Amino acid sequence: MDLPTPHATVELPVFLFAAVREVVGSDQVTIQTPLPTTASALRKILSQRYPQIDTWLAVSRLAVDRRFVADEDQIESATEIAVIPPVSGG
Amino acid sequence: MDLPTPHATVELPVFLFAAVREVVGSDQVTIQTPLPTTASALRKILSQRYPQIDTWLAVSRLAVDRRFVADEDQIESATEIAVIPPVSGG
Amino acid sequence: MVELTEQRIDIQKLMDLSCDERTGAAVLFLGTTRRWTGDEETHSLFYEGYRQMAVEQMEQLEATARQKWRIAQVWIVHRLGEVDVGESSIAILVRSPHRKAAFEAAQWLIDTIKEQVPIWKKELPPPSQVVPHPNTGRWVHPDPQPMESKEPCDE
Amino acid sequence: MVELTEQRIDIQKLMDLSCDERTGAAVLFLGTTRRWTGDEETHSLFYEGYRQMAVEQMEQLEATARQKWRIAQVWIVHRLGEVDVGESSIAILVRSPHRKAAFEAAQWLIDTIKEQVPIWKKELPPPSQVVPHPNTGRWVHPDPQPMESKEPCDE
Repeated sequence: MDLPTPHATVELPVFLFAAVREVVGSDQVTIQTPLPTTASALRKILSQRYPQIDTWLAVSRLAVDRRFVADEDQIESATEIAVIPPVSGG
Repeated sequence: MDLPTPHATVELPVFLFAAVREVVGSDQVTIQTPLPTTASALRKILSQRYPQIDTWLAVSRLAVDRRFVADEDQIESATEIAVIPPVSGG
Repeated sequence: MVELTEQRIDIQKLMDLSCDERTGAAVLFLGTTRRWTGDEETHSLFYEGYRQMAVEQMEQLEATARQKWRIAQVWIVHRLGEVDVGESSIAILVRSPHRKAAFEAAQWLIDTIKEQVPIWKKELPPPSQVVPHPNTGRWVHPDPQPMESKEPCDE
Repeated sequence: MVELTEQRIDIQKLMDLSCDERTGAAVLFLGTTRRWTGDEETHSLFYEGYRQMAVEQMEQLEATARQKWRIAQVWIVHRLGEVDVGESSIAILVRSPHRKAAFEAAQWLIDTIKEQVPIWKKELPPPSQVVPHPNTGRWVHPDPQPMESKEPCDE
């Protein structure tokens, strides 16, 4: 079994959409993060790598494996991350 | 001008619908009534002429010139009367 | 726009006719004849109306709805005559700039039409059971109910 | 039933597919691209979605609606890609035995979809003004709004 050991570092895809995608210039980036982690730690990694999306990050939610996570949520495992700026569907 | 004088007696068509129409066997009858009158006086005339619709009259509204009238409403003029049993459209 | 019709209601046509470039929300209500109400089967319904008063009442309700809500389009189409299972007896379409008004107005219109508009429906027996006759079947009269009655259709 | 589509939403087909002999009430909500919002003209909108999450979220909302209300059918169809003025970006159809549940569920679904489902719309400039490019146009982001934004469409 290849389960990550505690505090193993993994590489995760981060999907970007709408204005965030356009600011970064790509619909997908990759970050390295230890696991387990928290949503706010993921935000910090993104902010350091892509300071140009700071204003967007401040108003965006994060999704881990296609579910919204709150900043204080503990993330034990993850396959994909997404930055979800304020939605405007419907 | 042929306006009815006070307490003139006029002949008015009364339209009947649904179960009331079927009980009477006709979709239109004629009554004679003084004018002005009240809705409850019209009910009495109908009840005397067509006692077989008494149970229906008790739950029906009257319309004068295609507007609902309350029992106590004074009716100064009228061209057509209708008995409106509980409606079931929609 | 108020209409009584003996024809099937064409939803797509209703949508096209009511198209309005200033509205972003459309709410359509359809009341449809149910075949099954629990274990009881309905074959078709027959609608009778006091036509002129029904139209005037619905026009009055449209006017009232336009006073109560900011709505751009109101289309009310009610069937008369026989309506088969699965067909709609009424369509109410409200278009408005904002959706809340459209939802509220459409719901208020159907609620009020069911109380105020002189139209009656009757359940027709299955065609095999009886020779058709104008007075065949059972009138559906909601509360108050001087005779045994039930409510086979939309609400 | 949840669907994302690049095609025009066919209302009649939606009605036919969702037909149900035990339901008497149908409520359809359509969100449509407005041409005019006051004096401002919109030409077309472009919708982008986090497809898999959007579908999963809408399926979850359908499941929640079915727990909250007695409803028989839920159909949610959302457009992606370019949507011209007058076309619907979303259709929500709820069929139920009784109309109150259908109205409430449909309204709750559109309200919640607009908050929870990862889909974004962008206003495209008129074709004459600019050569099309994926990053052309203005994203519409409702509150909170870190950049100037407005809401050109249904609500």
